[in-house]
Parts: sequence; C-alpha cells; structure tokens
Amino acid sequence: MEAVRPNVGYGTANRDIISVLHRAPVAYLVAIACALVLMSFGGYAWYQQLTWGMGKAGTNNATFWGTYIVTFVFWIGIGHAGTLISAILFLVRSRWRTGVYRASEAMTVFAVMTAGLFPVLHLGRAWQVYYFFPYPNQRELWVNFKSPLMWDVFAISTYFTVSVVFFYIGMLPDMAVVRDHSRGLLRKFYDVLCFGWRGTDRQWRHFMAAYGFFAALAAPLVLSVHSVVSWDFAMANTAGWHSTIFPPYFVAGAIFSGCAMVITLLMPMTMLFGWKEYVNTWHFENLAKMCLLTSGILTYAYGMEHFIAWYSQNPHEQEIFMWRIFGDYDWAFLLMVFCNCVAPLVWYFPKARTHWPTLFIVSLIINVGMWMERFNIVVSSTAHSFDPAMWRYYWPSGTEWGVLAGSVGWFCFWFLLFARVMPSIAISEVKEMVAPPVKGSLGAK
Amino acid sequence: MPRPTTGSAPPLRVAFAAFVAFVLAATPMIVAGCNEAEATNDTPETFPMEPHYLWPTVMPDEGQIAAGAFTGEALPQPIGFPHYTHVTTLNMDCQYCHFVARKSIHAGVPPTETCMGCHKYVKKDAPEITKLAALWESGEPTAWNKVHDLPDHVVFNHGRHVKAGVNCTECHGQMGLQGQPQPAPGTAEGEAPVMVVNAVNIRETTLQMGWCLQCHATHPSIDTNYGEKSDQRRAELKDCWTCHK
Amino acid sequence: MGIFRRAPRDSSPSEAAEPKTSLSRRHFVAALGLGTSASALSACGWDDNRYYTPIEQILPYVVHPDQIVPGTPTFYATTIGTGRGAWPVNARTREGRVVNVVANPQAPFARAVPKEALLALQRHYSPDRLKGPKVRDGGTWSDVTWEAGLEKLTAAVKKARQAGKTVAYLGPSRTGALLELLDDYTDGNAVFWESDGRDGEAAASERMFGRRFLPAYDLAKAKYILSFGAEFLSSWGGELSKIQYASARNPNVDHSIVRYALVSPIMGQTGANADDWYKAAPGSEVEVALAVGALVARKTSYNGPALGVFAGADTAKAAARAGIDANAIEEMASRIAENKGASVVLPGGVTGGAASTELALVCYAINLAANNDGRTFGDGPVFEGPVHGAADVGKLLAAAKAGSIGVLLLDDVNPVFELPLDASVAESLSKVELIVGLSSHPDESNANAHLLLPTSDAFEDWGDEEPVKGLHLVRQPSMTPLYDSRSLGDVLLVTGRAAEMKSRRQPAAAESEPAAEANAGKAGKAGKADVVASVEAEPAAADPSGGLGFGPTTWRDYVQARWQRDVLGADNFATRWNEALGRGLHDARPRLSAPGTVMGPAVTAPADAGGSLKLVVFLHPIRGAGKFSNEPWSQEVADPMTGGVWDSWVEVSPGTAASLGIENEALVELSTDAGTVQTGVVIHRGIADGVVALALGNGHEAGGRYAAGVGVNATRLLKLATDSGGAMVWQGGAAQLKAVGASAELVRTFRHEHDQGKHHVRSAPAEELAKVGDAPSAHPGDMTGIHHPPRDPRLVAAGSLEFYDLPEHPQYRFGMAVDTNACTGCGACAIACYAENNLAVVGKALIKKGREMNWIRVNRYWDTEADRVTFMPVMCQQCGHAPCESVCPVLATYHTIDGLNAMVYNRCVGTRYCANNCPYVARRFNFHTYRWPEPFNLQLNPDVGVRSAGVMEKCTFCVQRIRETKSAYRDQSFTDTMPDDALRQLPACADACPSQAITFGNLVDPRSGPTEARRSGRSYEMLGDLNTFPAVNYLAKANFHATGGHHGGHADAGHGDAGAHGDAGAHGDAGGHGDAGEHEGKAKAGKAKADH
Amino acid sequence: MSASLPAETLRIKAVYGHLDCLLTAIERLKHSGFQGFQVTSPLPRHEIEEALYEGRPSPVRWWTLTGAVTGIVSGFGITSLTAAAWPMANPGGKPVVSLPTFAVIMFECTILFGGLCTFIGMIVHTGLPAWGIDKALQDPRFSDDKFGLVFTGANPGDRERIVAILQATGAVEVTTGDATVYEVPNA
Repeated sequence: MEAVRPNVGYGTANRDIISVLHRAPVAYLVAIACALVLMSFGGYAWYQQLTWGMGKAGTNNATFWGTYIVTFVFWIGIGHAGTLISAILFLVRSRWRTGVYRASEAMTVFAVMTAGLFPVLHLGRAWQVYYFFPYPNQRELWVNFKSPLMWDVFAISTYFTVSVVFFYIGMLPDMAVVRDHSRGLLRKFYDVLCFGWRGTDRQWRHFMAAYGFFAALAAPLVLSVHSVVSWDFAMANTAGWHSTIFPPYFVAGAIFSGCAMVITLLMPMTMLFGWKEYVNTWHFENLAKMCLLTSGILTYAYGMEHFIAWYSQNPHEQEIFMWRIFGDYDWAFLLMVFCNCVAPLVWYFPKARTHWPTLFIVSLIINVGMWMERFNIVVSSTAHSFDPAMWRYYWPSGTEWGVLAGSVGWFCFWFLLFARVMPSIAISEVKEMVAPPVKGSLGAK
Repeated sequence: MPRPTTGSAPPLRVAFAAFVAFVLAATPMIVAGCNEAEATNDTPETFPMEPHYLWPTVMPDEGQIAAGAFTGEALPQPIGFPHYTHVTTLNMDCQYCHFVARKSIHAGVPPTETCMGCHKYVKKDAPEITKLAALWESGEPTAWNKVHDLPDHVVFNHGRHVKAGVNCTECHGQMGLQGQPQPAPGTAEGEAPVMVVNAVNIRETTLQMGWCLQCHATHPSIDTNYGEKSDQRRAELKDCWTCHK
Repeated sequence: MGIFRRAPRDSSPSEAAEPKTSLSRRHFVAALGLGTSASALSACGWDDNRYYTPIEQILPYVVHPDQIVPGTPTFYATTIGTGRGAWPVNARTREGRVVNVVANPQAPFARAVPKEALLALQRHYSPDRLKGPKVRDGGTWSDVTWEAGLEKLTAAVKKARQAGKTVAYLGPSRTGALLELLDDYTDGNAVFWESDGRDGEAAASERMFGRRFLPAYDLAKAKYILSFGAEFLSSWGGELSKIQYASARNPNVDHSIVRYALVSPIMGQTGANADDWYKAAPGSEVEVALAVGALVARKTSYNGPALGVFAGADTAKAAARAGIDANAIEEMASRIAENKGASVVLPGGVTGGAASTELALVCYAINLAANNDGRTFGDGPVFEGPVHGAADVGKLLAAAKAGSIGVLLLDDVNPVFELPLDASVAESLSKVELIVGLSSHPDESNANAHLLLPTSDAFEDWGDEEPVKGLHLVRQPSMTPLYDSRSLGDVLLVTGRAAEMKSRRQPAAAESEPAAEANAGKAGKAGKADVVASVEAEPAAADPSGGLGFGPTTWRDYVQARWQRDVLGADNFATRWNEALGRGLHDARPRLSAPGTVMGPAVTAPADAGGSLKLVVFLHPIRGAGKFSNEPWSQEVADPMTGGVWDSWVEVSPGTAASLGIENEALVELSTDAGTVQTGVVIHRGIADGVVALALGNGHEAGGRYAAGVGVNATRLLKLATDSGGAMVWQGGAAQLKAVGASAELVRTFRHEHDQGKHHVRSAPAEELAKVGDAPSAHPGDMTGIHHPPRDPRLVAAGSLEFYDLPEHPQYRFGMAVDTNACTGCGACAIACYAENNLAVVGKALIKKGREMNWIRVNRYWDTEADRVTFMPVMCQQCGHAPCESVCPVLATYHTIDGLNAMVYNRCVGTRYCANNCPYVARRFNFHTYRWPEPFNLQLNPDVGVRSAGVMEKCTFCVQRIRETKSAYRDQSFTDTMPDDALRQLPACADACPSQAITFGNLVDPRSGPTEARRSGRSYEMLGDLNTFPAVNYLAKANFHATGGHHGGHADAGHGDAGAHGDAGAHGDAGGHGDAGEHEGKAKAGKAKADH
Repeated sequence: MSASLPAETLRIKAVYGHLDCLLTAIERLKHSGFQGFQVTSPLPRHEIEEALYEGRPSPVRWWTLTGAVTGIVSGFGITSLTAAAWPMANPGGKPVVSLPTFAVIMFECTILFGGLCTFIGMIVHTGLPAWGIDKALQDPRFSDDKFGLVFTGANPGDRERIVAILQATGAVEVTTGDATVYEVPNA
C-alpha cells in the first residue's frame, strides 16, 4: 500500500481534490439539509431551556450533570484524533497521515467548536457566561483558577485557538491552489483567505518552521486537553471519578473515538467525492489498528478501575463500581463494554479491517460506545453517590436529546460546508508523497 | 476544468426520499421535545414556574432605565424637598428626620408626620408645603423615588455604618448642598425673587460593588473601632457574605 | 455598542474626589487580566454605572407606628395551638407581617417550635383562606358583610332559643377563656373533637380515678418507657413529651439513657425511635398489657386497688394472639419492675386504638403497680379541658338528626373528613336550621354550612390556652387580620349579647374578685387588632356568680378579665398582664402527684375481628389527621419513614408483600368492609407481618388547592365504632390487599434501606454512654467502635494526611453538633428551614424528577441487623476543606473567615460542579424560577434572597441570623466574641428542634456546645474519611443492643433483636448474635424488594 | 513593492517542470554570483531550502520561545495575583498561591502564547499577507505542477547571462519584463 496511488501526479492531485469544490452531489445537499433540520431542533430545545430553566433537562438534585457534559466530553474526545494525526503523526513522519489529516483536522476544529457549546448550554444562567473570563471589572472580582472548570476554559480555548491556527496555516498553500483554479470573486475570496500565498522559498521556509513548531505545540495538547477534561472528574471526590487513571484513560478513549469518527466521516466522503487515489484501505486499516490499540488500553482501564475499587477496600468505590455493573444503568455498562471492548476485536482479523462495510459499522458502534462510556462515568457516579438517601435516577429529557441531535447537526453542517469550500485533502502534502518530476539528463553537471 | 469524478451521485429521487425519511424520523423527537416542554408548563406545580426571557437580561430595554439611573443624573421627586435649606441653612442633624438611620438596616425616609411637625406652623403657604399638607390631609404616603437604591441581593445594614462612624456624606455625597432654592424663572429685575426648589435628587456616588469595597478595605473607622483586630475585620469586610444575601 | 449609554460623567461631583493613585497592584492585575483574556465584554459597558431595574419608590409611613422600626424585626410572644395542646412561641414580624415563628426563649422549657406552629404560619398565608363572610343560597355562595352575617346568626340563635332548640358547637380542642364563653353560648352543648385517639384515656381516667382528664406523664424521669403505640414524639403529648423524652434520652443527665420499648404492629415515626420493638398484632395490645401488668404486679408485690384490672391476664394467650414470644412479655415486666418508680407505660393514641379505653385502663394500672404514680405518671399538671369521644360527636349528630339543634357552630374541625361518617351525616346536618362555619378555610365539613364567618387565626387574634393545668399561655395578635375576618370570641360575644345570653356559672362555684371594675376601665381601649363589634348591645352587668358572661365588650377584654379572675389576680394586674404578654405565659403548674382515688374496674380485652390481614391507620407524623394537609410544606417535607411526598401509600412488611405477591410501589387496592381505596404500596421493615398500614391526613376532596385529590382518606376504610368508654375504635379491622397495577407513580425522596456499610450512622453502647456521657474523651469517637479508614492519630497530628493546612479562623468558626441519639425524625427542622430560608415548594411532579429544594433532610437509616432506625438530619456540613469550593470556577462559593461555606447566588452561573462534588449532596439547584402564589409571598423572609432559575443554593447555617446577632452584639463590643448562649440555637433548625438534637456554636470557643460535643466519645463526622473537615459533627445513637448482658437471663433476648425471634432466652450473648445473623438474612430478602 | 522598484531593474521569470533542473539552476546562479532571486514551488522541498539557505534555521523559533516564556510568566502572574487579591476566599482550604492548581493554567498559557507568537512570527518573516507580491510570482502554474525561479530586481546588464543559465538548465519558459509594466502570462 502507498500513501497515494502511483498514477497521481502534481497536476492530477490539484484537479482531483479541487473538483469536489465545483459541484454539489444531491446526496451532499440532502446531508446538509438534514444537518440544518437537526440544528434547528437543537436551537429550539435550547431556547426552551433558556426560557424555562435547566429543569428542561432531565438532571436532578443528585445527577447535576447529564448528557450535556457527556456530549461535551464526547466531542472533545472526537477532536483529539485529528490533532493526533495532524501533529503527532507529522512529527513522527508517518506517511499514512497525508491523505486523512486535513479532514481529521477539520473534524477536530468543528468537534471542539461543538464541544465548546456544551459548557455554555449546560449553564444554569448561560447569559452570565462572561463571569468565566478573567477580565478586569469594577467589582474587582476574578475567577477561581483552582477550579478544574477554569482549567477547562483555558484548555479548551487554547486547544481551539491552536487547532484553528494550525489548521488554517496548514491550508494556506492549498487555498492558494484553489485560488489559482478559480475565477472572479471566488478567486479574490481565496486570495484573501490564503494571504496571497505564492509558495516562494521564503514563505515555505518560515512556513515549514512554524508548522513544525505548531505541531510540536499541538502534540502535548493531545495529551493535556483530555487530561484536563478528565480532571473535571478526577479532581472531584465523587466515588467513581476520583481516580488517577483518568487522564491516560480519557486520552486513550479520546483517540479511540476520534479515529473511529475519522473512519465514519471519511469513508462516505471518499466514496462520494471519489478520492480513492488518496484515501484508501491502507489509511483505514491504519486507523483501525489505532483503534485496536486504544481499545485495548480502554479495556485495561475499565478492568483496572474495578480492580482498584475492590483492592482499595473503599466502600464508596466498591459500591459504585458494583452498581455500575448491576445497578440501574447496567445496560449502559454492558453497551459500553460491548461497543468499546468487544466490537473492535473483529479488527484483529485483517479481512475485517480491510473490509469497508465492516470498518464503517464497527466505527459507528465505537462512536456509540464512547458516548455510553461518558454516560457511565458522568451519570452513574452521581446518581449513586455517597449518601444512599440521595440516590436518584436520571434519564435525559427530550430537550437534551434535542440538543444532542442539534450538536450532531451543527458539527455535520460545518464539516459538510468545509468539504465543499476547502480542499479536504492536503494538496501540497499529497505532492510531497509523489516523487518529484525529475528530468535526469540535466541533473548531472 | 473540473474533471469528471469517479463517485456517482445517487438519483434525485433517492435523495429526496432520504430527506423525507429523515424529517419523518426527526419529527417524533421534535414533537416529544415540545410535549415535554408543554408538560412541564402544565404540571400542577405547587409554586408555578416563571419563564425567563433572555433578551431583557442581556440587553435591557432602554425604557427600563429611568431617569436618575446614572450617577449624577437628576431623579424627579413628588415634592421639591430642599436638603440645602434644612441641612445647610438650618443646620439640622440628618438623624432628626432620618431617625431610624442608626437603629435599622434602612435609613428610613421620615414619615409625613415628621415633616408636618414643623410645617404645620412653618412656611405653611410655600407651594411645596401645600403639596405636603395635601398628602397629610389625604393620608396618602408620599411616593418618593428611590435615589440610593441597592440591588435586592445586597443586604445593607445602614445602622451599622452609622454606628461604625461612617459619615453620611461619604456615601450620600453633599446632600446638604442639593435642592438649593433658586429664583423662579420670570422674576422681574429688582423684584424680590420667588424662590423655588427643583424637585429632584441626585445620587452622587456609584453605589457599585467596587466602590463599596474601597471603603471596606481602607476606611479609618476600621482601625478606630477594631484596634489590633482591624486586619481581621478588613478581611471580614471583604467577605462576600458581609453584603450579599 | 450604541445601546450602552455612558453616564454623563461631567455632572458627577464624585469624579473629583476619586483618589488618583499610581499603578496599584490591583490595577496591575487588571492590566494583566486584560492581556490574557477577552476584554471585549468590559469594553461593552457591562460594568457601566447603570441599573437595569426601573426606579423603585419609597413609601414612608404617614404616621410612624411606635412598635415598628422599619427593617428591624419585632417579636410578639404568642401561643399556637397544637391539637390537644398549645405552645408558646414568638412570632417574628417585619413591617407588620408575620414572617416566621421562632422559639420563645423565656418559656420555662427547652426551646422548640412545634411544626404545627410553622404549618399554621403557612396556613395563615394560604391562598385558599376565606377572604370574608359568605352565605349559601342553595348551592351557590355569595359574599355578605359581617354585619349581615352576624345578624343572621343572632336571629337564628334567638329563634332557636325561643323554639327550645339547642345552639351547638363542634370544634377542635379548646382551653382557656374560650371554653367558658363557648359553654355559656351553647348552654353546654359544645363538643370538642380531636383525632388524636386520646378520648379513651379520658374515659379510662373517669373510670379509674373518678374524674375525666388526661393524666400527666413525666418522661424526663423515666428510665424505661413502654409504649403501646403512643405517638408521643409527634402528636400524642405535644412538645412537652418530646422535650421530656429528649432529656431522658440525654446521657449527660443523671447518668441514664431511657430505654424505649414499643408494643405495636407498626413503628411509625415515634416508634422508629424505640430500642425494642415487639410486633404485637393489632388489637392484641390490651391482652399484652394485661399480661405485662399481672407480671409487674407480681414482681413489685403490688396490692393496691388497681390490681383488679389485671384479673383476666393470661401471658400465654396474649403472646399467642400478639404473635410475640412469652419471654418478651416477661422481659417487659422485668424491666418495668427493675425501674420501679422510674418507668412509664403509655397508652397508645390512634395507633393503639383498638380499644383505647381498656388499653388506657391497663396502662394506668401498670403505672400504679410499678409505683410510678406521682413520679412519672399521675395527677397534677394534667389536661383537664373537655375530652370528647367519638360517641359525643355521634350524639351531636343524632341530636341534629332529631331536629333538636337550631344552630350549629362548626369551628376549625373537619368531622366529615376526619371521622368515618357515612352518608347519613349530610341528612343529619340538613335538619339543622343554621350551620355556621367558623373556620378560616373551606373544607369538607363547612361545605355543609349555610353561613361562613371566617374567624381570625392565631396570628391575628387574642386568646389564651391552658394545655396543662396551671400553665397559662397568652395569645396576642402579631399582625392585623390579613382578610376580612373577626375574632371567634368577638363573634360569640356580640351575638350572644344580642341574643341576651347569660353566664351559666353557678354562684357557688364562683371565686371572688368580680371582674366588672377591671372591665369598665378597659372597655374603650383599642388594641391593634381589636375588632369592634357592630351589633349594638348594652354591656352586661357583672355577673354575681363571677362568670364573665357576655359582659366584656371585646374578646380582648374578655381574655384579660379571665386572666384577672383566674390567673393573675386583681393586684397590680396591669403590670402583671403586660409581663405575661411579654413572656407569653404564666406558669403555675402544680407538681405531679399521685391520683387521689383509684378504682380497679375489670377489663375485657376486645375480641379479634378475624381476617389474616389487618388494617392499621395512624396519624401522619407531619400532617396529623389532616388539618394541615393543604399546607404545601406538610406535603413537601418527606415522610420520615418512607420518604414519600404529596401522596398516600399503603405500608406493608417485606414478608406480607412477598406472601401477597406485591411489588414495591405497585398500585394496590385496599379494601375493608367499610370501603375501598386504591393507592401505591411501600414495602418497609417498620410494619409487622400480617398488617397493612395507612396514614391518615390525606385524601381531601375539598379543602384547598394543595390538599384536594392528594392521596386517599384512610377513614373511608373505617366504620364509626366506639368502645366501652365511648372512644373511637381506630384499629382492628380486617382488610384485603391486592395488586391492581404495576406502578402507582409514588414520589419518594429516598428509597434506601440502610447506609450500605458507609457508617453514616453509628451507635455507642448505651450503658457505657450513660456512665460517661459526653464528657471529654481522650479519644473522641472511640465509643462508636468504627474507625474507617483507620487513621493514625500521630499522622493526623503531624499533618501528614492533609495536603493543605486547615483554614485559619481567628474569631469564629461556626459549627454544629447533631445528636442522632436525640433526633426523633419529626421533621420540624425541615419545615422551619422552609419557613426561614424562602425555600420553594416545587410540588410532586418536580420532586419526582428529583428536584426538591430542602436544605436539610432527615435521613432514615435502618440498622442492617436489628429492627432499629436512626434518623440523621443532613444539611450543608460547611466543610473546612470543602470539595464544592475549589471547583467553582467563579468563586461563587468559598470559605468565609467565619468558617462558613458561603454561597453567593448573584455570582453563581450554574455549572453545578459544586453540587456534583458535594459528597453530602447537600446542595440544591434552582432548576426553574419558582413563583410564590399570593399571598404566600408575604411570608418571605426579607433577610434572605429569593433565588431564581439557574443558581445553586444550600444551607447557610442561617447566615442572616448570624449576621443579625453579630450586628446586635457589635453594639456592645466591636471586638469581643459572641458568647455561646447567643449562638447555641441560632439557626432555624436548631431553634425548632424540640429534642435539642442540633446545637450550634463557635468551634473556636473551647467551651461552646459543638466544641464540647466534638470531644465526646461518640462524636463522629459524616464521611469524615474524605477529609472534608466538616463543621458539623454527629453524635452516635445510644444502642442497647451492643451491650453485654447485664440483666442476666431473660434480658439478653432483647439484645438480640427485640425479642421477635423466639427463644433468645436460651442463648447467651452469642445467641444474640446468632439471632442478628438470622435476621440479617431476612432483612436482605426484604430489602431486595423494598429497596428500589 | 513594485512602485518602489527602480526603473532600471528587470524581471526575469523562469518556469521549471523538473526539480533537478531547478536545483541545477539555483546552483549555477549562486555559483555565478547572482543573488536576490526567488524560487516558488507547489510543495515544500527541503532540497530547495538547502540550496538557498544552506541549513540556517528559521528565526521563527525565537518567536515561539518568547511566546512560551511570556505565556508561562503571565499564566503564573494572573493566577497568583488574582488569588492574592482575595486572599480570604481560599476555596477548599487550598493555599492562596497553589502551584499544582496553577500549573495547568500556566501550561495552557505557555502553549497559547507560544502558538500565537509563532503565528505572528511566521506572518512577520514570510511577509504574509502577500497580496501585493510581485506579479512575476503570481503564476497559477507555481501552485500546480511547475517550479518558478524569479528575479524581481535583476540588473538589466545581467539579463543575457541569467537567461542563458536558465535556459541551459532546462527552464520550460523564460520571460523577462519591464519593471513597471509586466503582464502576467497565462493569468
């Protein structure tokens, strides 16, 4: 397998990848319409919630966080695979990164954008969200930097900013390509967007240096952001949350879900836009291997959580982990274990991980499983916390399902829009994968 | 320029069918969500819920902000009460009229009775006093507009400040200079002017949290009253629960 | 940004005065903040000098009332009736309206606020209150004026008297001045009904002591209490018995802890405090009591006249019928005999009311046989007011049916709801010419009235009460009547005078001091809530008999005259009256004495009604018989045993449920030969097998928006029957129970059984505890025997277990000690918290979603082994290292310098992280903005904010009271620390608690209540192993099971588990454990169903 | 840029289809002492950078370092100073300046400031935005499959020598133009 098919040259790469920008398949229009429908539903649900209060959600006096935080963690986790592929695989010069990194980076940006909505969505008083920012005010009030939520604010805004900048400057040469393939206003538009990139030696030189630094700065973010998110839980003393295993466990889970999501997103796009020269089974197989590895880490983490709960002899921990398996949310636990630990095992068979339908279905299962994992963590620990007198049962309300659907719509909308407006495969990097045109005779002096 | 692609677009009909199917699938969710919204509204709660409309919170209507909302802006009053005459000219003590100022969490606006105690005899015919007398006769309370208004989430103990030795003017500004009688417009030259009082009050300080905190950190009465415990008291005075309820 | 208008700065005189300093640290930080974060928001003018609210208005008084300082509370000592009793309290008023009821610190008792007083406060502001007199014409009600209403009543009274018909009164238990007035008014035809099941006790004392009264008990002196179901910790004996029990239970008082044994088919809230529970079948109580009595008499060699009572005793038969072990009877008798003179046997109210007269007779006899008379039981401070039985109500209705009642005054009592009356009651009432409803609320009974004259309630009226002989409580109005209501006394005086009524008092019985002179002086004096009668009448001349008659012009004068005549005397009356008003009472109680005459009537035990399943109805511990069902607080505060709210539910034991195949919370149909109801079922361990229990108090069909349609009415399953003493027979009926649906949609705030091994509740061996009490222990907490996880004190001392130092508290760290040994689970603290802190009542639908707003909850934990319950009030623990504080991103919650865990609502954005991180789950979130329906909003405490949607709230230790007290103390000294006695019962919960289970104080002060409690051997922290360093510490419950056998022989059986398991007498200590183990197995089987 | 160009300078643009030809041209030009030409390519080729800059690292790294150091300092500054502004509100009993908790903020600020400064550095050093870049460089083929070698300010006297080298190294197309009027071929 190769990163790109041998029949690809510099010029064909340009035309293949840009061609999707010049036509809109009907399926694409349908998809974007669906995304808009979902978005409007989410918007309506949130409007209801703002008007009538958080009570529109199903949360209660024990489970104060519900699917909003579940979905928040889910989307943040999705984002990680993109940065992993774009930054870490860049630093280790992995060749299979080329075809998939732009789309997965877009996925990162839009997933973080989606995730960033949720902390606001779930606020009791969303209109007071500006209290979160440490800006000077007449009240002389500041925020609490000791709060993991404040770390979250910084981690996610940093992650978002760095991801966007990294994503954007990576696209500069490709936007220049699109500019050179467009006319009129569109040409102006892309010219503005790409800062008039011309690929001069000076530009490439500093660009490549900056890009490397960005990759180096983004690489620790892959580990730190989800660690910080995991500290939202691990820093709390709630039984089932208060665990040192959380940061690696969350990071592994994030990469797991993100890689699965890349498969889920790229496979239809590849088929729809005809990118088989650039994204092919080899890429998906690598993603599947990635999932397989992280699935193993997750399985270990699940086991270790329960083992430590037993080994610690802490009655609260023991109680909560037994309850996760046998309690009201046993179905969620079973679903999680099936989706995250059992289903990916089919990818041990090379036939399964090179078979596109299997890849796609299992990746969908993993997405569901990873949402369930967060549901298990967020809901079951609080629904069954220290005092038996405050045990409650939580079930998401219609509003919450609506907002969840809305977030899917919001994410898909941006992703689909991106796919039509920007080259979803990094053209200049594809060219790097192609052997440079060499005349030979003149080369020898 | 675009090259024909290898992917094949599904026929329009298939796409349309897919969209319809999606909308049909999404509708029950929407309906369920709405039903739930309705259900919550209709449930016979004991204490009914109130909606919270976001717009007035974020962007208050200009109409909600009455005159006098800003520091230094004049706030109209039903009766032109000259603090100047009472405080500066007659040298009356603030607590002669605001007699609960030392005892209560409120400063207390004097009852009409207090005004009438003097004005049954003094300046009975002045135009503002006739308004006052009419109110006294009718038994209606005088509806003063609140000049020094703190938000409802603030608990402010007026008496404590007086007892601590905070001077009235430190928060209320030079009230004694407000309401100085002016010659009525249209008075002819040389004629004895008819003096009138502008029926307004002005809040001279912001009464905002940062403004409060300045004194709560630095006021000299803290050292006077608390001596060696003044540092502790300063910390206590900066505590949110000192003022917020 | 045009929308954000800037202030016209140039006109601000303060601009010049603003200090111009160089770059201070604050400004530097501000500049830094600008650099690191979005500054756009502040530039938009968020902090601009503007108010978003419209200008408010100040409406000063026209004439300033003397007693009111605006913004400062005024307290009025007054009296609230609590069923067959009354209690002195202080009404806290602000600007002329009652906002709360607090304990009266001048009363000669421990502080307490009865929950009836708090519920009466909410009833006072109920939107369902009648706003004026109404007259019924056919089926339609129309408003009338008071004048017209009173004239109508006067005319009817006159007509009835001319026609030789009676003017009758049916009302709740009344004492004091009103009693005489009613007696005069109705010519002795006044019937006072209370559904507390104590009518049999009065009948029994008539038979045994020759006089109709409720004997006095002194539980404080008792070392052993044997109760046959008496709800003496909720409604049976009022606050006094709760206070006395708390004192007897206190290990620091006279080195003993009372042992409380219960003989009853159900536990109930009161019974849940029992140390031994003998699960006697319903109706078997009399036989068990006889058997116990006979044994006691033998052991104490009693040979008095009451011996005749025990003639029919048969231990074996009694044990067989009750389903308990004969050794258990032996054990009870032994313990009574051992504590001769210091034991007390209580007959049992509604729960023990299968044959209450007989049961009371036997109980009296046991008390006499145990030499308790004059010590813990007897004459003296007794309730001597009229105690009417169901038979008296029956007689009244019969008279009505016979057409001999002309006017029926229907006061604040609801016989149609509270009594199992059949349809003929409507027919009977229709024969009465005029029925006048005097209650302030519409209900099922006064729906039959022709005229509604809403009378003022306890907060608006004068009055007095004499709940026990010699204890005179005075009631004064705390505010002007909310609506167009008048005093009941005034109504009676005015109409009685108009109808030319006279005092019935016999001259021979009259005491000296005619009151006429005193009346003359006061006739013109107008009190602030005086109601001036409009019906003209000549002031009657003083009655030579000394009776007050209808002479006094107003009800206030009447009360004063009565106090002058009967209570205070004429000497210096005005001063003494004012003193009494200030204190709220005049205490001239006689000492407890032995009853003079004792007779020994024979007793026959009631026959068994048959049936394998028996119905037990009981008074709901909060709602009682249903008077306060329309008060949202009474429905919102969870039932102590089941956690149920806003509903009725049938309670059965796990065994019964298993045998009937009923799942927990299923919809069931409960039927007796009197009726059928459908409701949910709750399976729990506090019910004996073969018994189905249902609380009274719910199932109103009318009577207000909050009560109507909530739950089912248990009296619909009963038939009006009376025993030999004319007392109501509540118990003993056979019942059928079957499941009719999968789920009854019950709403419960807790469903757990025990604390899952988390040691939230702990126990200390009672005998050992009694010896040392709460004296400072070298190893605090050691007495509970639980160290989890084991903490090495050396490590703690070295600070190695804690990452950070504890915060410093230079002057105060407010803390609390909660004594689970004293807590009886009554829920008064929870209601008081609702009243004090403006807690929203969210209703059934939202509690179902888990969104109750209670800041303090009373957890009920079953012992995993024995049938024992520990109640544990849990509120915010104000942790030293609070998990909630460090996670709040905006510092809306933080640690104050006083050690409180502050919550600033205005800063809260609603991330709810704090609440997720609170291991005590003590925080409550405002999921919605709740509106207080008019006029409930008048009760809102102005010192506490009303929270809106999206903010977190929680217990503040009543910081507004702390603030107020501190401020008051600052008037004395700016720097001195407040003394302990100013704080000890400062928060509303501690103030209300009748058993002094909650002690508040300053932990920095080494001698404060909580500090001392922390040194006790039974002190522990809830979830202390999380190192949260809570400011609340709990004191373990005294446990009689954990002790070794010191009684020898039979007594050990009780240590096993309440003797329910047969031949424990043959076992030693180990046997006790074996029993416990066996029981655990059963408990688990039951739990599988009862829990979730 | 073009406005400030002296009138006597000359544009020379060579289009290459092959990388080795381009590299040879760069070598020969450098060898002949010609400087001030720019090379454009549709993709970054380290050979070109090697040939032109001989391994000298880009100064962007100093921007990154400066940003990161600023970030860590300001991260510590805002956390500790704001905490010190309310010393009594020590949530959860943590010390006023609690390094373990502030470390996260400091780390995030380091990354954020480092990233933003890198971006600024890149913008500064690359001369972006380059909308007004010399028209000779605005050739759409340079983003497609062709390499370019452009003199924007060559001495007119060197014209023949440069063109000769370019043609000799296999340029697909060599155009020269006036400084003020330069038509973009194939635009």
